[in-house]
This record gives sequence, C-alpha cells and structure tokens, in this order.
Amino acid sequence: MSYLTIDKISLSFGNVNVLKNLSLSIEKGELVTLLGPSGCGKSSLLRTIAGLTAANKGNINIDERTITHLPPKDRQVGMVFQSYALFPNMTVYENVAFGLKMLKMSKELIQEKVTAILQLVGIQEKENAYPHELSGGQQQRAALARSVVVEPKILLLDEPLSALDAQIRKNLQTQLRLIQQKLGITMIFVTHDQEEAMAISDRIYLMNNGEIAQVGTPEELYTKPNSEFTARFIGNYNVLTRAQIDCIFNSKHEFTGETFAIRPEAFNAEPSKACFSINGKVQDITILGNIVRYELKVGGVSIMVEQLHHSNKRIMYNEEKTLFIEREDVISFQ
Amino acid sequence: MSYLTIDKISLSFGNVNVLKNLSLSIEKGELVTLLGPSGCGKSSLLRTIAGLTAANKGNINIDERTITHLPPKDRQVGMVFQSYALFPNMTVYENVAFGLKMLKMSKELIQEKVTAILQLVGIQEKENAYPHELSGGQQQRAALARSVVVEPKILLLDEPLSALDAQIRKNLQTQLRLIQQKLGITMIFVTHDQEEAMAISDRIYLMNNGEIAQVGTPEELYTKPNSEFTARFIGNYNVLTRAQIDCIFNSKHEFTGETFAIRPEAFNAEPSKACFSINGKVQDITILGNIVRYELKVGGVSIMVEQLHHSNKRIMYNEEKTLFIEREDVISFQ
Amino acid sequence: MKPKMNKFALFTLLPFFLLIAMFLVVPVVTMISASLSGENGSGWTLGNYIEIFINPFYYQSFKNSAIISFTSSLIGVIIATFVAYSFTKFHSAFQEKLLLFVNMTSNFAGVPLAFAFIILLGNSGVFTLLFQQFGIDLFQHFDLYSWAGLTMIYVYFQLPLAVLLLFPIYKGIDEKWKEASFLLGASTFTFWRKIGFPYILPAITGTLSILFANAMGAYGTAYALVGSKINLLPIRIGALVSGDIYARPELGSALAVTLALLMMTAMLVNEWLLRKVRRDMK
Amino acid sequence: MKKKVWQHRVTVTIFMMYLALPLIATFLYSIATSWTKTVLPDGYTFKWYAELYGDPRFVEAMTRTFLLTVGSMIVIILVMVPTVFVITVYLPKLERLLKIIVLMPYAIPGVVAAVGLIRAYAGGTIPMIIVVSGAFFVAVLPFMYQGVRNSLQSVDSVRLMEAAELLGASRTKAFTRVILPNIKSGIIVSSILAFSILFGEFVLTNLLVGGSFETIQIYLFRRMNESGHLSSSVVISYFIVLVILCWCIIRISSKKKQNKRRKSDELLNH
Amino acid sequence: ACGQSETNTEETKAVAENLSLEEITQKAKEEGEVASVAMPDSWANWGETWKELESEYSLKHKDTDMSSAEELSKFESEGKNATADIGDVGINFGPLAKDKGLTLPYKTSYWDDVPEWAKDDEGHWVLGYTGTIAFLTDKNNVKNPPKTWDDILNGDYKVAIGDVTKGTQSQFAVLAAAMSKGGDEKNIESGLEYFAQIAKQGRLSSIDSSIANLEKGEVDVAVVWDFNGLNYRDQIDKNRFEVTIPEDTSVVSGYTTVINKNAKHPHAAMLAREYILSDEGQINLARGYARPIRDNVKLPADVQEKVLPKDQYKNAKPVEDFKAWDETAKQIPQLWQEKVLIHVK
Ligand SMILES: Nc1ncnc2c1ncn2[C@@H]1O[C@H](COP(=O)(O)OP(=O)(O)OP(=O)(O)O)[C@@H](O)[C@H]1O
Ligand SMILES: Nc1ncnc2c1ncn2[C@@H]1O[C@H](COP(=O)(O)OP(=O)(O)OP(=O)(O)O)[C@@H](O)[C@H]1O
Ligand SMILES: NCCCCNCCCN
Ligand SMILES: [Mg+2]
Ligand SMILES: [Mg+2]
Repeated sequence: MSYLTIDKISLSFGNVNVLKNLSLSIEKGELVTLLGPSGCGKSSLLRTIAGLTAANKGNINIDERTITHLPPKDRQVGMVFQSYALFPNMTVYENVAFGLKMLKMSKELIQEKVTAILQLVGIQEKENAYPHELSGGQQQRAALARSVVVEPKILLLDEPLSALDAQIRKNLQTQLRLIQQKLGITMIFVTHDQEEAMAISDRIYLMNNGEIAQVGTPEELYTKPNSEFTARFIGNYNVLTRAQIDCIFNSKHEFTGETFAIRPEAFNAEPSKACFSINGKVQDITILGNIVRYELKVGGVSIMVEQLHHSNKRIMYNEEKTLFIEREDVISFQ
Repeated sequence: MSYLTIDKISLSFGNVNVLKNLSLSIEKGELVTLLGPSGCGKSSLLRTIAGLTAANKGNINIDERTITHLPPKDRQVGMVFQSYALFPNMTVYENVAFGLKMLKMSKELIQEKVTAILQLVGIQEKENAYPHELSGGQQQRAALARSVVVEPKILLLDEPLSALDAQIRKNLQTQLRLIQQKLGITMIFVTHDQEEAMAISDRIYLMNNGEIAQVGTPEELYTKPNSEFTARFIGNYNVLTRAQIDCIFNSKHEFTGETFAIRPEAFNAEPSKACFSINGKVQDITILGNIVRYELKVGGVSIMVEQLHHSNKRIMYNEEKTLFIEREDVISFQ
Repeated sequence: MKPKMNKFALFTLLPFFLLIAMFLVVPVVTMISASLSGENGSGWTLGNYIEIFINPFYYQSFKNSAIISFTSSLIGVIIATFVAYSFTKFHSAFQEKLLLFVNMTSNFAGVPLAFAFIILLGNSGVFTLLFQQFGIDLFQHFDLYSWAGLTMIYVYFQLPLAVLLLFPIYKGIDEKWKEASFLLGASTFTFWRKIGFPYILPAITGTLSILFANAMGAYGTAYALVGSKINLLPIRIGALVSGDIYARPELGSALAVTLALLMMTAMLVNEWLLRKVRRDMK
Repeated sequence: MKKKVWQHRVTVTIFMMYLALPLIATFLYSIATSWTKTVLPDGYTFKWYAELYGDPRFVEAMTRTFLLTVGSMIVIILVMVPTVFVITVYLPKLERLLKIIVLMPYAIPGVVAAVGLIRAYAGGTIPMIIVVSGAFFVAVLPFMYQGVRNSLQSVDSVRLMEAAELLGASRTKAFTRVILPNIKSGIIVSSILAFSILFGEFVLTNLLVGGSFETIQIYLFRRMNESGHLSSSVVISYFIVLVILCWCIIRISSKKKQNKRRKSDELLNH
Repeated sequence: ACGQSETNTEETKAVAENLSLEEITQKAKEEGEVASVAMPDSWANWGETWKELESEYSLKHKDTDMSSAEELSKFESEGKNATADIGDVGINFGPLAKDKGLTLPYKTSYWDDVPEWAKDDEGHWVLGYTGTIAFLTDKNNVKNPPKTWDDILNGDYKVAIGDVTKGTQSQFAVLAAAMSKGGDEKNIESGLEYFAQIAKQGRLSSIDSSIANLEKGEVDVAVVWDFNGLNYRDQIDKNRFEVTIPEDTSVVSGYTTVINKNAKHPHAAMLAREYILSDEGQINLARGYARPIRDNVKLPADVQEKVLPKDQYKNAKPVEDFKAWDETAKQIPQLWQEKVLIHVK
C-alpha cells in the first residue's frame, strides 16, 4: 500500500460539491504536484489531508493507518498556506522557530536551524521584522521556511512560490527538491504554474472540478494527454476539430477521431521523413523571453506556433511560412 | 511631459530605504510593467503612487498636475492589492459594484457592468459568495474585477494574476490589454513573472533594491541587458567570467570585457556562418513543457541550454554534444 | 497627504472634544479647584492632599479599593476571556440572545443586586438554608458580609462588562493562524498561549483598565452589602461629599483627584508593559 | 475539527446560571407574599406588580427615561464611533490621550460632577436636560471607547479603507459602507451596554434635573422605601423593559441585512 | 449685576421680616408653586403636607430627594439660578447653611413654641420634628426584645446600626450608646468601646437597616430613629417588629427646614414652613411617625396610636453643643474604623 492514500473523498460546502469521490495515492518520499484550474479544489484537498476540513465521505490513510479522524496536530503533516497565515505577533524568526519550540528543541539548535533556513529562502536580514513589515514575497518565503524547518513526514505546499520571481523560484524549487530527497519527505505541491509542476514533480495529479483528470509523470501528461482538458491545460496545445484539421492539412491526412491536439512547439522549420506541412501567414508575434509565439492563420484556422527565440531566425509579421509537423505529434481524442 | 511622472521619490521605513530617489514616467494609455526581485520595492512604489503611503521626498505628477499631497480618492487611481483587500462583509457582486455605486451609477447599469466583468474574469457563478468562501484564485479575480470595472484613469495592478493558472492568466492578460487599449487606461502592472511582463507590456521598468535598474521595451531588455543583474533577472542568461568564456571556447574567441552573458536558448544544433562551437556533456535534463532545459558541462563550466521540446530531437543524458552560438549572442559587460 | 488628513481628522474630532470640554473638563476643573481650597471653600491650600498622605485611614481606603478592584477585575477578565470565546462557538442568532442577557445583568448592581445576593446567601438565604438541611453550615466557609462576599459581588458586576467588551475581539483571530499552529505541532493551549492570547492581549489589558477603573469607582453595591465594614475609597469620598453628616467636599475632591492620578498612572504602566510584551505594536 | 462543543456549552451554561441566579431570586421575591426564613417563598402573588402598574408615575417615569436615554445614545453613537475610528486609524498618537480621558469619568464622583455642571450651566442658555445628556456622554465614554476599539481591532480597517478610497469612496462613504458594517456588531453591543448603564443612572440625573424630571431610577429609589417586594417588582419590570428595548435595537439594526440577503437569494433563484 | 443682586436679597430679607402672614400667603399664591429638596412624599408624611398646601393655597409642588450635604451643595452651586426653594436637613446642617449664607430667615407664627435648642435666633433654621434613637427588633429572630443598651450587650443576636462613617442616624446611635455609658457629644469614647465589645462578639452587622433587609429577616435588632422604626414596623408587619426607646438613655435630634436665599418662590417656601409648624402640619408629621417639635399640639387619637407613648421618651436628651458635636462627628468615621471595625472578623 502507498504511504499516503486518499480513498473516495467527498467534500461539499452547502450544496457545492468541491471534491467528488476523489482518490489518490502517493509513495513515501515522492513529490507529487496537484495542478488544476483556479477553484478546482486543490486547496480544499490539502486542507482535508491536513485534517483542517473534515470530508463528508471517504478515508485518508498514512502509512497503513487510517487518520481520517485524527486531529491535525497528530498527523505529522506540515503545510504552507496559500494565504501564508503568519503569526502577526511574532517576528519572522519567532514564526519559523515556533514549530521547533513545539518539538522542545534546544535554543542553540533552534537558532542554528532557523538561521540556516532563513538563509536558504533569502530573508535572513528580515529575521527581526514582523509579518506586516514584509513584502508579499518575503511573507511567502517566511511561511515556506516555517513549515519546512520542522521536517514533517508529509509536507503540503499550497502555491508556496507563487509570489516569487523566477530567480528565487527556481532556486527554491531546487532547494526544496534537495531537502525533500535528503530527508525523504513526502510532498504534495499545489501550483498553478505548469512549468513549475513539470520541473519539480515526480508525478502530477491534474485536477478538474473536484476530480482527478489525469495522473502521470510530467512527461506523460505533457506528451500523452488523454483528454482535451489535459491537452489545453498542460500543453497549451492547439486543439482542433476534424474540420479544422482537414482545413490546415488540405485534407491530406489519415487521422481518425473527432478532436485533435498539436503542441505549439511541435512545428518545425525543416521537414523530416514522416511529416505533414502547413502553410500560413503570421498574424501576431509575442516574445515571451526564450520563446517567441506566433499566431499563424492557416486557411481560416488560427494556430499557435512557438519557436525558440533566436534573433536571426525570426519570422516576420505577415510573412507566409511553411512549417512541418511529425505525424506522431498530432494527438487525437475520441 | 508624460502623463504620469514620478520625480525623485524616496521612501523609508525606519532606517530601511525602500525607494531611493526613484524616477519614472509613463505616457497616457501605456502599459508599463514593474519587474524586480521580491522585496525590491514594487508594492511600495504603487502604494506611493496611489497616495496610500506618503513618500519622504519627491513629487508625483499626473497630467501636469502635482498630486503628491492629494488624498487617494482624488487621484483617480485604481489599484489591485497584492493581498486583495476584499470587503469581507460584501458578496463578490457587492464588492465589484462598490466602486460603481460610488459613482452613483444606476442600478441597471451597475448590474450590467458587474455581470459583464464577472463573466470576463470567470467567476460569475460566485457572485453571491462572500470572500471567505472563495478559492485563492477566485479572490484574486474578484479583486481584479473590482478595480477594473470602475475604469480608472490610472490602474495599478500589484501581481494581479499571480494565483491563476496559465489558461486564465493568458486569457486575462489579453483581456486586460484589450480593455486598456479600448479605454486608454494607463496601467502599471507589477509582476514577478518575466514571461508575463514580456507578453503584456509596452515597456518594462526593471527595479532592483529601490532603484530602477533598466527601462525599455520587453525585447530591448531581453536582448540588450545593460548589466549582469538584468541579464540574470530577465533572460535567465548564463553569466560567465572571462576565465569561463576562455574555457568553453578553448580561448578561440576575440571578446573583450570581464563578464559575459549568453541566453540559454541561443545555442543551435546546426552551425551558421559566424558562429562558435562548444562541446559538452549533458548533466541534467528538465522538461519544462514546450522547453527542455539541459545542463551541459563544458570543460568544468556548467552551461544552461534550452531547446524546444521536440520528441524526436531530444539529447540524452550523458550524451556528448556540440552546439553552436552566434557571435552576436554573446553579450559582454564591463 | 498629511495636512489634508489632519484637517479632516480635526473636523471629525471637533464634536468629541467640544463635548469633553463642556462635560468632562468642567467638572474636573471644579474638582481640582475644590481639592485645592480650604474648608468651606476658602483660600488655596495643599492641606487636603497632605491630610490624605498622612492619614492612614485614607491610605487604607486606597489600598482596600485597589485590592478589591484588582482582584475582581482580574477574575472578571480571566473568566470573561473564556466565556466570550465560548460565545463565539454558538450560532450568531443565539449569540445575540446570550449577549442581550449578559447586557441586562451588566446593569444589575447597587442595592437591588446586594439584596438579591442576600436572598441567595444571606442569614436565611436560599442556599444557606439548603445547605443547612444537608447539615452544612455555609457560614463556616463563606460569609456574604466579608471580603469573600464582596469579591463575589464585584465579580458579578464586572463579568458581564468584561464579556461584552471582549466578545468582539475574537473575530479578529484568523482561523488560519490556529490551523497553522496545529500543523506545527501546537496544542490548542499552546496556540492560545503563543499566538491567540498575545494577539488579543491589547484588548484584554484595555478591558482590564476599564474594569479596574469601574471597580475603583463602584459604590452602591459594596455599600449596600458591607457598609463601612470594609474601608473603601468611593465610600470615603461619598461620605465626604454627599453624606447626611458633616461634609468635607474639598477633602473628598482631593481623594478623587488622587484616584484619577492613580488610575492614569496604572493605565500608563499597563500600556508600557503591554508594549514590552507585544513588540509588534509601535 | 468539529469538536468539544460541549465544553463551550458547559462554560456558557454555568456562566449564565451565575448571572441568572440573583435575577431569579429577585423575581421570586417580587411575586412572594412573604419570604423570610424558608428556602422558597411562603406564597405567591402579583399584587406588587398590580400596585406598581396602577401607578401612572411608573409609566411616565419609564417613558421619560426612554426618551432621555435614546436621545442621548443617538448623539453618543454619532460622536463616539467616528472619533474612535479616526483616532485608531489615522491618529494613533492621540490614542494614549483618549485612553486617559476615558478613565476620568470613574474618578469623578457623581456629586462632584453635578456640582461642577450646575455651577457652569444652571440658569444658562443650555437647558439642564441637555446638560444631563452631556454628562451621560461622559459617563459611558469608557464603554463606548473600549467596545468600538476592540471591534475595530478585529478588522483590518486600514487596508479596507485604502481599498474603498481607491474605488472612489470618500472617507465618509468608505467608513459607512465598508468599516461600519464590519464593526457593527461591536457597536451594537457597546451601545446597548451604554444604553442600559444610562437607563440605570441616578445620581447625576437626580441632582441636575431631579424632581422636574423623574426617571425610572429616581422612581425606583423613592419606592424602595416602601417594601422589598415592591422594589423587587420595580427591578424586574425595569429589566424586562430594558430587554425589550435592547432587543428592538438589535432587531432594527440587523433588519436591513436580512432584507438584502433575501433579495440576493431571490436573484439566485431566477 | 452683582450689586443689584445684593440689594435684591436685602430687599427680600427685609420684606420677609416685615410682611404679615396674610401678605405672605397672598404672595405665595401669586408664586403658585414650591420646589423642595429631600422632602419626598414617603418621608415623615411630607406627601400629606404638600397635598394640603396645594388644596388650601393652590401651591403646585415638586421634590428632588437627596442627602443633606447634597442639598447644601445644590443651593450653593446653583446660586442665583436656584431651582430649589426649601429643603429639609439634619440639625447640624442648619447652622452650617446659615454660616455659608445660603438661607433666607423666616420665623413662623408659632416661633415661641419651639424649644430654644431647636431653632436659630434669627430664624435661619428651625426644626420641624425630632427623632429619637430607638431599638427595632424582629421578633421572629429575637424572642426578648432589648429594652436597654446593656440588654443588647448581653444578647446573642446581631445588631445593625448602619454606616457610622456616613449616616447621621448611625452616628447618633453611637452617641446614644456613649451617653448611656457616661459620655456626651464631646466624648464618645464609651460609645465606641460599647460597640467594640459587640464587634468582638461577632455580632455587629454591616448591613443597612433598609425596609427590604428587615422584611427579609436579615436584621435581628436595628438601632434607628424612632420614626423610621415605627414606619418600618407598620409597613412590614405590626406584630413582627417591636420599637422601643432605650430605657436608660437615648438622644434626640431632628430635621430643620432651610429656605434657599435665592429661592424663586420665597413666599411659598415661607408659607410651607409656616404650615409645617402649624397644628395641622405637626399632626401630619406625627402621622408620618415623626415627633412634632411643638409639644403643645394635641394629637388626634388615631395619631397617638401610631407614635410611642410620651413617657418612653423621658430619658431622651438633645445635643446641647452643636459645635462640639460637629467636631466629634468629623472624627467618628476614623475612630470607628480604628476602634470598632478592627474587631470585626
Ligand atoms: N511597514 C514596513 N515596515 C518596514 N519595512 C517594510 C514595510 N513595508 C515594506 N517593507 C520593506 O520594504 C521592502 C519593499 O517592500 P515591497 O512590499 O515594496 O516589496 P515588493 O517589491 O512588492 O516585493 P514582493 O515582490 O515580495 O511583493 C521590503 O524589503 C520590505 O521588507
Ligand atoms: N468556505 C467555503 N464555502 C463555500 N465554498 C467554498 C468554500 N471554500 C471553498 N469553496 C469553493 O470550493 C471550490 C474549491 O476551492 P479551493 O480553494 O479548493 O480551490 P483551489 O483549487 O485551491 O483554487 P485556487 O487555485 O484558486 O486557489 C471553489 O469553487 C470555492 O469557491
Ligand atoms: N432616601 C430616602 C431618605 C431621604 C430623606 N431625606 C431627608 C433627610 C435628609 N436631608
Ligand atoms: Mg487554492
Ligand atoms: Mg509586493
């Protein structure tokens, strides 16, 4: 049996069903990401696991033990709240030291650990500041430090990096991964950022509307979406109807199915053996940094195409362009 | 003179200088992004512009009028708070309608406008919910709707999309841009997400430590960073010392300068006319979605390389690979 | 922003300060000037204050009043802290009813209250007799007409006040803080000790100040129960300014002024201590 | 997390019983024929109430007291709430001064205050009844202050004001639309507290307007000398009136919201 | 303005001295009302008095109840803006009011019937009725009602004398006890000693001898003014309580009317005093259990029933030296604390 299993959990607020018979299981030491649109129930699921919200139905087991009715503090579960929930009457240092004090650690050890973790998240110079004196990102880092420092068996992170810039964020992703692997912490990480989800997780649970839409490794989810929802949500795929596919390939194809998905970066400038070609005109160009996104009009159908940002290979506005796509890069759904 | 000018503003909390003699100017109808590391003073700057925090020194002018001492409500400035600041005693509908009521709009018109904006941000079915009954992202969207619906002359947005997933986010970026252009609103948009900054803004003010580090169009900032800080922050550049450059190119180059920056996506699999080559071994692979990030070890130096995610062109772990780089893609600083 | 702000603030505060000047400052000035005049209101003297300081009778009344006030306020605030919290656990419609009832009792004081306690615990009180029937002489353990009885009755009128004043502050505690502390291994008790309590502390000490002052000035209830058996300040002042015996309003005023100064000092000390504990407040 | 509600039930029950016992005792005494050396009264009667309600002065006194206190309370609320708000939010430096001012009323014996006020205002242009209202204002200062402040502390009033003002609300609007609804329950609680304190005020009213304006307390003191049963029935009647009044205050002030809720429910159903 | 008011008062004074009763009555009727302080309907049957004044002279009336000290404060602080015309104060407040210049003198038609000790030579104050310290015993609690101070000392019940630090009644109780042990208004040591002994026995009750407390049976024996005792007795249960004047010694004191110098209705106030000292007025007071100051008023039989027989009063003495008593009274609160309450457990 898995380390953490959630068995047919249902949760509703009034007559709104927020979690619908949801199950998942996570191995010890795994880092799993919950990904899903805003309001799909990610925070609610974490709160249920932590024991902060009682499910209407279903069971939660940790390490073969049913904990459905255990109070939060006996679950050995840590959590970073989406809204931080820093203690307003304590400095950053005191906030972070709080959990360690609860473990009755010695003053010296606490000092050492707190200093180290504050250093890690980069707010050591704010250790004597109170939460209301911190910027948004600093608050978030304090909240992260507070839950990581106690090294819980299971750590639930509700969008723990959402207020941070790419630099700190990437750094913290790496650090979290390291800590997690070193200590064998089982982590559930909520994020709305698919790039983050892909970069950090062993597996991704993609949620939609209180249910699990798809589970798998990042690559599986990315390359083998099993539904239009996954394709749109994870890959920013071009989702096309049969008619649209007919149109862009001039009906010269042998695909079956009703709905099709093509990743925007799957289009190549150069042809290969088994490929189709499309011919379109550039309608819009957005530079996203390392990526340039083109909107191509292919016979009345709008297609998103993403290319690396190479200064010497830019396609121009209104330019006509032929691109190629591998056959296996066209995914079809029923 | 520009529509909004900020002239040598300084702000400090106690003995911490948060804004240091900072100036900026924005044209009417422009969308400017403030980008910068967590804690650099972005929120503080917005609060100063809105009149919520009084600067210690300096002036703020809107439309040729000095407003440094005007109270917030007379500035015709709207703001989305990083912490949302929704009114807890009002439903989503009432929150959004508040500003319109202040304008003494008719009930019908209010109804119409509120419904439309809630539809736009995708929380129309939550209109009768109270803030504490919303998910994080729903709260953020309510806060956004509340400030946009009154169509202020100047709209300050403090990380208004940070809690939203890529789908909604991209959609809202587009919508915001449309509204902004239609109504000629001048917007200052704070974000920690450089991709967002690049996608949405006319110009970016990159802040560091209470000062402006660089200003320019997204492309300028991305392709012509004038400092190591910009290079690291915006482009996720590989920043290399002279010794490292010597090492990776086997000293076969003619660059002058002490520090160099190379974008990770600038490396090509195929050579071109004026290019250098590097040869390294793949140490780590991260799939970020449309992008795959490789860590290449080139003679003792770690180089980040980003390639489009093409299933048939993946480099393998431990594979030796030769890549090429255009001469102009190596930027040097003094 | 500053100058505009002040104008607005002043405008709002104008009626308040006007009322204060007319109805608080005027009596205070009368009181101070009376306290500085000789018997029958003649001349200027510090004699009244000197008398207060050299006469142990008055000193004792200060001490007794302070003891009973402090004890009863403290007991009141402690109990009320729990009770007000328990209130928040009920449905809001029921809370309303509870508060209404508490409010009613907060006003139950003076002679009627003392009499009600006599009915319950007096020589032939309900409980006295009940206990007697079980062979227990209540008065061996408890005398209504003593410090114990007095404390009980003070607590009775302090409690509702404390509950009413403390009730709203619990709304400011974010449930998330509690949750976060539980997940970090804190018990409910620890949460309250380390976070909840420090957070509401300013309101609690503020309430304590009010209760203390309320008890220092309380008069009717104590008087109806123990008369002058326990030497209390308000009874002293009352005797000096409004008795049926020879009055010495000047001395009474001096006592009252001293009382005011004492309360101010207590408040400032309280404030200072609070700032030591809650360093996040500026 | 639904846990141990019984603890709170027990706490509240014990507390309520402690508060209720003296009242119950008083009530029993008010319907007792006589009650001296027994656990329960010898017999029961409503004659004391009959005697009381037969007296037109009782009803008159109630009416007067009601008018005086309600009138004063309106002014008190209108002045105190904005004052405490402005000081806690915009001028925290003045807070210490306010705290001191607020304690003063306790240190001034009623008679002394009365003497000062009579000296200043007797025979002047301000009618004495207004002076009584002013004195009332001072008397309930501590409760109004502490009550309003405690509830202001419980909402992030500064942030909410900012948000409202940026949406174009004037300070007054922002205050009435956003802050006020959030601190309303606190204001109501302290107002009914203040209201009942004033309802029970005796010394000042008696000395300032006395015989020409007999309030319920003056009436009570007068009749207290006739019989303990009678005065108990005055006390009970007085509490009943008080509860009814406070109940009305609460009802009236929370009615608006109910209507609003209903309206939004209707919208939802369509 | 100041000078004018001086002359005004002088004028009133002069007028008061020279006017005939008819003229006063006439002017009083013109004034049409009288405002009293501390003369409520229930005290000493003032209610009847006001009713008579209204029916006979159409004087409207209102009263504000308060303590003696408060009455003088009110007179003094209101100054010319007086709202009170006449008040009823404890005997020692009479001279005080005169010294403070708060009073308007008026001698009534029966001036000479009032004993010397009970009136001011110039007519600034005059007692309307007296009270004598008496024992009020709840026979439910005490089978053998005490008749002398020694009976109480040797009893086994609790004794309530009220608040000695504040009430006149209680202070006179101490004085009466002192007198029974050889003390007087200059020396009350023996009285304090007497109560100290009771306190040591644990029999000194702190409770107020109010009607409610008596009714509830909380008081065994109370030391009170005779008029209060009789009133309480009849109000609660005539057969349950017994009122006795201590046989060995007791003390007499009384209440005096004072007319406000700045009275808005000075003639009505004079007329009220006139009526109070008249036969009818005195009988009214007796109906309210107060002992009329005029010895020569013939009380109707039903009224005689209500008061105690004259002979019980033979050992009751008035205070002779007010000044000395004032001085002593000032010391009492503290002495009581130090000498008596210290023994209360
Ligand atoms: N009230 C305050 N007292 C003291 N320091 C403060 C206060 N408010 C902000 N600061 C400090 O000022 C700096 C700038 O804060 P600000 O909120 O403007 O940052 P920011 O750029 O918005 O950061 P983030 O991206 O994390 O939200 C931070 O270092 C913060 O700690
Ligand atoms: N207390 C509540 N009462 C009613 N509905 C609630 C409550 N809490 C949450 N909801 C609803 O439950 C749904 C799930 O909320 P949840 O917070 O779990 O979403 P989420 O996936 O975390 O979203 P986000 O990414 O925006 O934070 C939302 O539609 C929300 O409106
Ligand atoms: N409170 C009832 C007794 C008041 C009687 N006052 C008259 C005498 C004192 N001046
Ligand atoms: Mg969430
Ligand atoms: Mg910020």
